[in-house]
Amino acid sequence: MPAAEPPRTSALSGHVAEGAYGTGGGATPGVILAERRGAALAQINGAGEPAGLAALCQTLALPAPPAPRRASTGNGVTLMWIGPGMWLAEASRLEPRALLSLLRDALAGTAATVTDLSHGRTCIAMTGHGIRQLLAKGCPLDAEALTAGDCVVTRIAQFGVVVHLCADDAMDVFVARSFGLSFWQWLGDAAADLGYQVRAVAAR
Amino acid sequence: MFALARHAVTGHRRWPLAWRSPTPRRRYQVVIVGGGGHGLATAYYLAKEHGISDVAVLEKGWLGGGNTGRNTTIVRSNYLLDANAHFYEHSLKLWEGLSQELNFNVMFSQRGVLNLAHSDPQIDAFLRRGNAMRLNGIDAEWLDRDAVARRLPLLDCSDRARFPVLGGLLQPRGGVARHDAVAWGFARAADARGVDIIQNCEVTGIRRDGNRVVGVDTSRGHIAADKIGIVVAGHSSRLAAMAGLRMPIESHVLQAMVTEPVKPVLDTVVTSGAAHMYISQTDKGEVLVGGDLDGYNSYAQRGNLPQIEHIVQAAISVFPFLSRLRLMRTWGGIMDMTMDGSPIIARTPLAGLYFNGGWCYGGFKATPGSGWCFAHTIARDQPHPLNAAYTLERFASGRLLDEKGAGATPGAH
Amino acid sequence: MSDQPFRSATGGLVDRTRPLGFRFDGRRLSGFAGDSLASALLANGVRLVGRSFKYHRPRGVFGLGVEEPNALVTVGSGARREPNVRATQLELYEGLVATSQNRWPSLALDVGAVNDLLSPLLPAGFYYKTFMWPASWWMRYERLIRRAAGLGRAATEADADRYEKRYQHCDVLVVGAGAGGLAAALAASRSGARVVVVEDARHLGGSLLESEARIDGAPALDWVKAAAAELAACSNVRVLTRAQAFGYYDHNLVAVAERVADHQPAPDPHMPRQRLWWLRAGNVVLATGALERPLVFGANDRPGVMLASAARGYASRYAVRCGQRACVFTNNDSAYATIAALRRVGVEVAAVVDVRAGGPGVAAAQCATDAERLYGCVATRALGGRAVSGVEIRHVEGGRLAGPKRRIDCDVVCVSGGWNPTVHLFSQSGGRLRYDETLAAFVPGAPRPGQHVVGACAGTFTLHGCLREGFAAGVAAARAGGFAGAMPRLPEVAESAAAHIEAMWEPPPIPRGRSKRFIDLQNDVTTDDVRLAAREGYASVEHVKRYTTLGMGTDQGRTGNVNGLAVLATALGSDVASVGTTTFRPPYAPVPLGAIAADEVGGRVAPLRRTPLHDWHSRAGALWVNVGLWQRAQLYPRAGEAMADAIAREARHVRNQVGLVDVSTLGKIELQGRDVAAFLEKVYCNRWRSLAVGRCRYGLMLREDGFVFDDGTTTRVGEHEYYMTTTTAHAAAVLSHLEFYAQTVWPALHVHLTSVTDQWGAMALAGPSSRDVLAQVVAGCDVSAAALPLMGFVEGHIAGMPVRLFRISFSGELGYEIHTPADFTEAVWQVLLDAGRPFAIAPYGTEAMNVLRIEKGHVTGAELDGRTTPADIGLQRLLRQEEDFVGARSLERTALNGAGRRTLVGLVSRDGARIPRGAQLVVDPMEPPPVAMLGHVTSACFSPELDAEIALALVEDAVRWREQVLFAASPLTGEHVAVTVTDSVFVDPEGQRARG
Amino acid sequence: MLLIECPWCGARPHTEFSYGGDAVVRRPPDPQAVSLDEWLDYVYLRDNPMGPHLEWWHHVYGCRRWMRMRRDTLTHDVLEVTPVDHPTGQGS
Ligand SMILES: Cc1cc2nc3c(=O)[nH]c(=O)nc-3n(C[C@H](O)[C@H](O)[C@H](O)COP(=O)(O)OP(=O)(O)OC[C@H]3O[C@@H](n4cnc5c(N)ncnc54)[C@H](O)[C@@H]3O)c2cc1C
Ligand SMILES: NC(=O)c1ccc[n+]([C@@H]2O[C@H](COP(=O)([O-])OP(=O)(O)OC[C@H]3O[C@@H](n4cnc5c(N)ncnc54)[C@H](O)[C@@H]3O)[C@@H](O)[C@H]2O)c1
Ligand SMILES: Cc1cc2nc3c(=O)[nH]c(=O)nc-3n(C[C@H](O)[C@H](O)[C@H](O)COP(=O)(O)O)c2cc1C
Ligand SMILES: [Zn+2]
Repeated sequence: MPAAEPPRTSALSGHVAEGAYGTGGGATPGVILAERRGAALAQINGAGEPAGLAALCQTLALPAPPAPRRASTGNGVTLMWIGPGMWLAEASRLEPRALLSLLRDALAGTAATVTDLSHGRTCIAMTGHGIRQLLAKGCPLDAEALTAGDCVVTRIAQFGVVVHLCADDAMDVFVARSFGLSFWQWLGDAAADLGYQVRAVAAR
Repeated sequence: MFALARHAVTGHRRWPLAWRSPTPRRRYQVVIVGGGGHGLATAYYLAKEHGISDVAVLEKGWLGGGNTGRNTTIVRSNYLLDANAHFYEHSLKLWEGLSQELNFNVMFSQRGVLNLAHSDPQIDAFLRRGNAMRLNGIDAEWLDRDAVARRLPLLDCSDRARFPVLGGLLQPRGGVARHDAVAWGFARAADARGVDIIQNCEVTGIRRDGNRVVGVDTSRGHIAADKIGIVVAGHSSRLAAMAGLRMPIESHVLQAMVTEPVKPVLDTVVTSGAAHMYISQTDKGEVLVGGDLDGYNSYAQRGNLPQIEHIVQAAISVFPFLSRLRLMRTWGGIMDMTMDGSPIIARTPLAGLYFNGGWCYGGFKATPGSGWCFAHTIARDQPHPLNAAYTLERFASGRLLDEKGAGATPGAH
Repeated sequence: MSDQPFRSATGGLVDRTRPLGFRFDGRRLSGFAGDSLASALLANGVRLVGRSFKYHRPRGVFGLGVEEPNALVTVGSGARREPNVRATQLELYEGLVATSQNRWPSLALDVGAVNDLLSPLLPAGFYYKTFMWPASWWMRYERLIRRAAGLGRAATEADADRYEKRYQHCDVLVVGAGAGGLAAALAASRSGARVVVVEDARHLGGSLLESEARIDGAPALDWVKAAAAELAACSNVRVLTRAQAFGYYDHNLVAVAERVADHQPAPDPHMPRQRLWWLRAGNVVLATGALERPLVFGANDRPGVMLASAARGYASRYAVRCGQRACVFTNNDSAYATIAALRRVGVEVAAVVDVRAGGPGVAAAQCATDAERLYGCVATRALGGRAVSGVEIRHVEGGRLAGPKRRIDCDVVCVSGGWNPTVHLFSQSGGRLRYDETLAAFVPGAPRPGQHVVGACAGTFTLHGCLREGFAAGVAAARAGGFAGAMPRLPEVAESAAAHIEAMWEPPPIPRGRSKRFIDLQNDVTTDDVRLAAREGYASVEHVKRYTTLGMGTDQGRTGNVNGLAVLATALGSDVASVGTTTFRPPYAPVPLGAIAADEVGGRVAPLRRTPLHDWHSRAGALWVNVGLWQRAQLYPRAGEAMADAIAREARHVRNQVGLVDVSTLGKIELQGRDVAAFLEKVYCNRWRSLAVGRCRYGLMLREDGFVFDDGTTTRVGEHEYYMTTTTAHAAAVLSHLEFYAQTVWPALHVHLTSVTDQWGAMALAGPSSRDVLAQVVAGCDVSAAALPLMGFVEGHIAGMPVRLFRISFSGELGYEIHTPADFTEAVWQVLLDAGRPFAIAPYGTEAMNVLRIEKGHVTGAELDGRTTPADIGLQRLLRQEEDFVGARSLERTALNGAGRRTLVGLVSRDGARIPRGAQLVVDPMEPPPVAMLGHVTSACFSPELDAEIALALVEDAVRWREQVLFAASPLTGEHVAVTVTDSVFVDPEGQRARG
Repeated sequence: MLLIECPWCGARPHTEFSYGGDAVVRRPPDPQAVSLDEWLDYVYLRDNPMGPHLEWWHHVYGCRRWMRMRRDTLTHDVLEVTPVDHPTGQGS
């Protein structure tokens, strides 16, 4: 098995131009947009019973298991509970294959199964005071009521998304890779009147 | 015109009643349940073609208050399957003489119906349908993109569009009509031939004697009848249930809308397959737009905002000039959607009980043809060849008439 | 000030330091910031502003805001041209250009006015009784009718502005910021609830803006300013002005159109012209006030006849005199406040004509001290031509005119027939109305869940009542959302009781009186039209509306509907309550379609889905084709190469050498669990338990009605891990379909479904040299014929990137599908192209792929059109006989078996002519219609392999027609091509190449 | 816009869901054991009531669960939403 992971080409490769856009994008941007690339991502199905969940958190060295529609994070790993018997695990410091085997080993013997989605989602990291206003331009949920740690599966305009509010002014949005560029362009249009900056690499 | 002049002299104070609205008698040879376009047409043709005028049309509300008063008035016969093509073409021929026959101007404007194709599969489907029409003796023409652009200068035929226009199937004899006038015209003509038209008379029950129906209970008392014709569109399942029958029908809400009136901008009826939107301009100047169902069972005659948004987005994408035109009114109707998208005009398992319904999106254009065939079926207790395929049994036998191939999902037709 | 002769020197909410120049029908005029176009026109003495729809009679400004039926203008030009704009709601801006409508050649001289002369021939519904002879002339008449109809002219270009959508949640939504609304907002906000206040006008306050009332001793405006300041300071309150709630939908979802930049020539950069708010509220407080209705009398449409509330509004809000000498005609006390307001801006009030013999209440009477008071009288006719010059007054005794005619000279007639609570939104929400005899108004009945109605909208016309109801509703609405709040202190309001209104729907008839009594000013509907409808049996209020077009104009009958139904009640000998209203429908008032579409139009109407190879295809000069939301590479034409030649080249190249095609758009679903095989045997009609790890199998999925839904290959990747592909078109539908059966029909089966469509990029390497190319680059697995036979599967690496290799052949050649995690797709693709250079490898597109699969008789969506059974496409052999699967029993139906079914065949053109797309199969194309159609072409192409025009088709009695000649008829394109019916597999029927 | 209380995700607008039609009709546990007519009644016939209606909704842009809802087809009031009980097969 070759040691290093070969280079990856994301859905936005060659389409991200750093800079300030829209009204007042320079001085006080409402939002800063960047793609978060290269993370490992896996969907876990069926590890419902407490035993499976506890094993999972221990393996991922997470302080506590997440509650439904919440995420728990610790040393580069995020575990999001996005549906009945449905989790998303994201590890920014692991290769996809490593995360996959880590999770499958942890859940061996349970009814749970794990699917690698590392290349299946584009992740956009948004920071700034305007992120909820931006979300409200396309998402029917109550953006103002989201608190840090919430993660919801919902819609933004015509895109199916998973939204994880990492902090009060930071949000990761996962969208299917084939929609990645279209979603990026939608964000640009929507953020115009808030003023926004584009960065090549996500802050975190 | 002369009657207008004659009555002008007397300040229009002596115009006669359009229909008598008599008190319902206790017995009729035939009772038609439903005072929409189809019900009134059925009564008219019973009297005209079959000499049966001992007929009552029972309408729970006001004549034409159902879908007849709510539709986007598109009249066409551009169907793929033979059974549908022959039926709707017969109806279109009846339309072509209807104003003169009823002596009431239904304002049938044959300005052409153009189905826009936005993808290769749609081109194939429209060519296949157009060729079937021509071989069935129905007018149809294929327009390439340039011909479409010439006919509709305000249409966006550019490549900027997300789903560019690739061409269109035109039925020149298709068009639009004044919907209310169809109900009033048939009501006047049926009343003139002795049919009793009873409004504010809701049928609440169907009485049976063994396997034969013998009369109806109504909000204005019991009415006995030898033959009963159910033709209540969106309420089909409820009337059928009164006779103990379950139908292959779901009732869905379909919305439509009009803009403020403007001078003529659109002279052809246009439908777009990209997002199933259809659009025309009324004679008063409003741009009239319709689209897909809301997508859930409903009897509320009103829908929700996401579907209006979807239809408007589709309309502006095809006709960009619409953006600054203002929406004046939206409303909804109850669509009797069947399990194969085609109607039912047939006898039922109960002797003396006949059923006409399942018109999905497209029953307005069928109004004269449906009335004509249903009258024949009731009078002769035998369907006419034109509606022979529109049976209840077709779902059990498998002889389905599925124009879109969407299967047993009513909302998908 | 000389250029605004009717503007008084002081007063009003206009900003006299900012004069604004504008044009109306070419005339350069000026007004002030804060004016509406209507107030600015009136300030300049412009009285004639429009022509009515049918009779083209001269019309003036009639209302103050949304109720305006007459003053409709066209504003802007080119891509910003907008017809039918209400001058009463259009905020004046510098350089505004407005033109009058529906008149030719000019407003002053309109040829259309001839209709007024011909009006005896043009009663309601006349067009149903004429234009039918001769029948052939109808379309000619129709063209004339259409040209005469319509008001303004629409733009002909795409909109220059953009629009935006915003979702917003709140605990309490207050619609309307008059006395009632502001009170509700204050009470709710103080409880900590999240409150949104929506006000249509530019300022908060509603009718308090021109109220003389005093609250806690101070002018009402002070209370408004204090309330506005408090709300502005609350972080839990959002106040939207110039924002109209136009739609009340299910579960308290209220749609609001915010006019962000309609008061400017153009929006600021990056700003939308309008913003559409989708407001989801826990509780809604409707405080939408009431709209005044006119009284009906002869020639009551003359410019200068206007609502009393409008004349008062122009005087107090805009310091504008609507004329020099006014006469007030009313049946209720509210119009007396107009007298005071008019006098304050210097308009002489000649007389007040009050229908009520007893006259007004005490407070009202004080306003009319120096005007002639004519109680128990009615105006019977307005005098004058293009502007009113006077009004005829008669006494009424016992319901009949009595005494001599009195003429009062005046140039403005302020009319008030009472108030209609603005119940539009309440009614849209499903609320029922009831008629209140004492108020002579339709008021809301029981509120819907989570809904409160306050103030004039609820029929409470006292200021004290509005404040009390507002505060109470605010507290109740907040409490329903879990926020306890105290009932605020009620301020003192000095109000004396008003005398009751006396409904007077129409003056007694005037013998030989000929002047028209207008009910609907915009659509020219008169009292005689309503009576004609009733006389002809169109007795339902809904019939009268449609027969006369009463209330079907842009004002939706705001000033005409109640008067109209009351005249109908009298004509039928019935009463107003039982006649009832017509339906209130969204939008409350007209909203630009662009605002509703909120910019998802044109190129943005649907997002574009891209495969991982999208950019490569662009660089390679591929032509694109839309496939659902995806865009796929259709072909790679060389310079100057015709499409047909390029397609043939690409297809021939795969047959003879090797080609590479992007198939990433296929739906891909990962199934894991102990019972996946059992589950597959329920949803597919063929066998799956026997599939070994490392093997693939073609699957046919039916709907419950037995017809084919989808097909694809499924591969057993691991012991309990399967990898299914679906068609591009049905990917989402198949996943939902599988989830339905797994979750609700067979929940006990241990099977997990996850979409991995975008996780894997996919390409097909096909052609005789495909193995040679693959063998050079693949590592970690054996791709020899023995190790990787047809329908085999192995995993390996290419250039260090993990790949899944499937011996699947859609083209019928030796071939492999190569799937790799999406981000590696372009690299793997390029490695294969480089390695294939010695074998002349070339990319091919969807067109060539289509040719190859037609040559092999493989079916796609063109054949699986939702009406085909497995037997129709020759796949009945796949059907498992033993246990059940989705759709199995439905296949037993008689019509799905045996004769008459159209089954899959091949067609070969006999004389080389192209087999037309969408052709029907007939025996004799020259037969006159109707011609029996035996079948239809589903897919057609030129086959380089056979050097012939071929097609797949579905035809009846296929066995009978085998090797016979039929005609592929395409009357649309004037083609009918002789074809021979053949087997549906044209190339390598035994499948030797694919098994190579 | 209907507000649907998804048993797992909470209150969501109906634009996140797709409609599955009548939930009263149930697929016969053993289709081979029923008559063809009974089978075809399951496929084709519906009560289609005006008033309370038990129907399927699928939370497509959410938890991907199918759920049953009782909704009044005349007033659109949602009376009750119930999840499908899922034994270990689907995990909870
Ligand atoms: C928004 C919309 C757009 C449409 N666009 C088109 C189009 O462009 N072209 C086209 O061809 N078709 C169109 N249609 C469909 C068409 O309007 C209907 O299919 C057709 O009008 C139905 O036939 P009908 O006239 O008998 O129905 P209706 O007019 O609905 O008549 C049925 C009558 O039965 C009455 N009734 C119900 N129950 C009872 C009872 N118990 N007792 C007594 N009476 C009862 C109802 O009150 C109603 O008046 C559209 C429909 C809608 C809603
Ligand atoms: N007969 C009378 O004497 C009479 C009649 C009407 C009003 N009033 C007086 O007016 C006051 C009534 O106060 P109120 O608050 O009930 O009514 P109001 O008319 O003062 O305020 C209603 C407000 O709602 C706004 N509005 C209406 N529909 C809207 C929509 N769809 N979207 C957004 N905004 C909308 C209007 O622009 C207005 O500002 C009392 O002081 C009363 O004395 C008296
Ligand atoms: C073809 C057609 C044209 C219409 N044109 C108008 C119109 O110009 N103005 C209007 O207010 N309503 C118009 N309507 C809508 C009706 O006013 C009304 O909304 C519709 O008949 C449904 O009735 P309801 O709203 O009372 O339920 C039109 C309806 C149809 C079917
Ligand atoms: Zn959910």
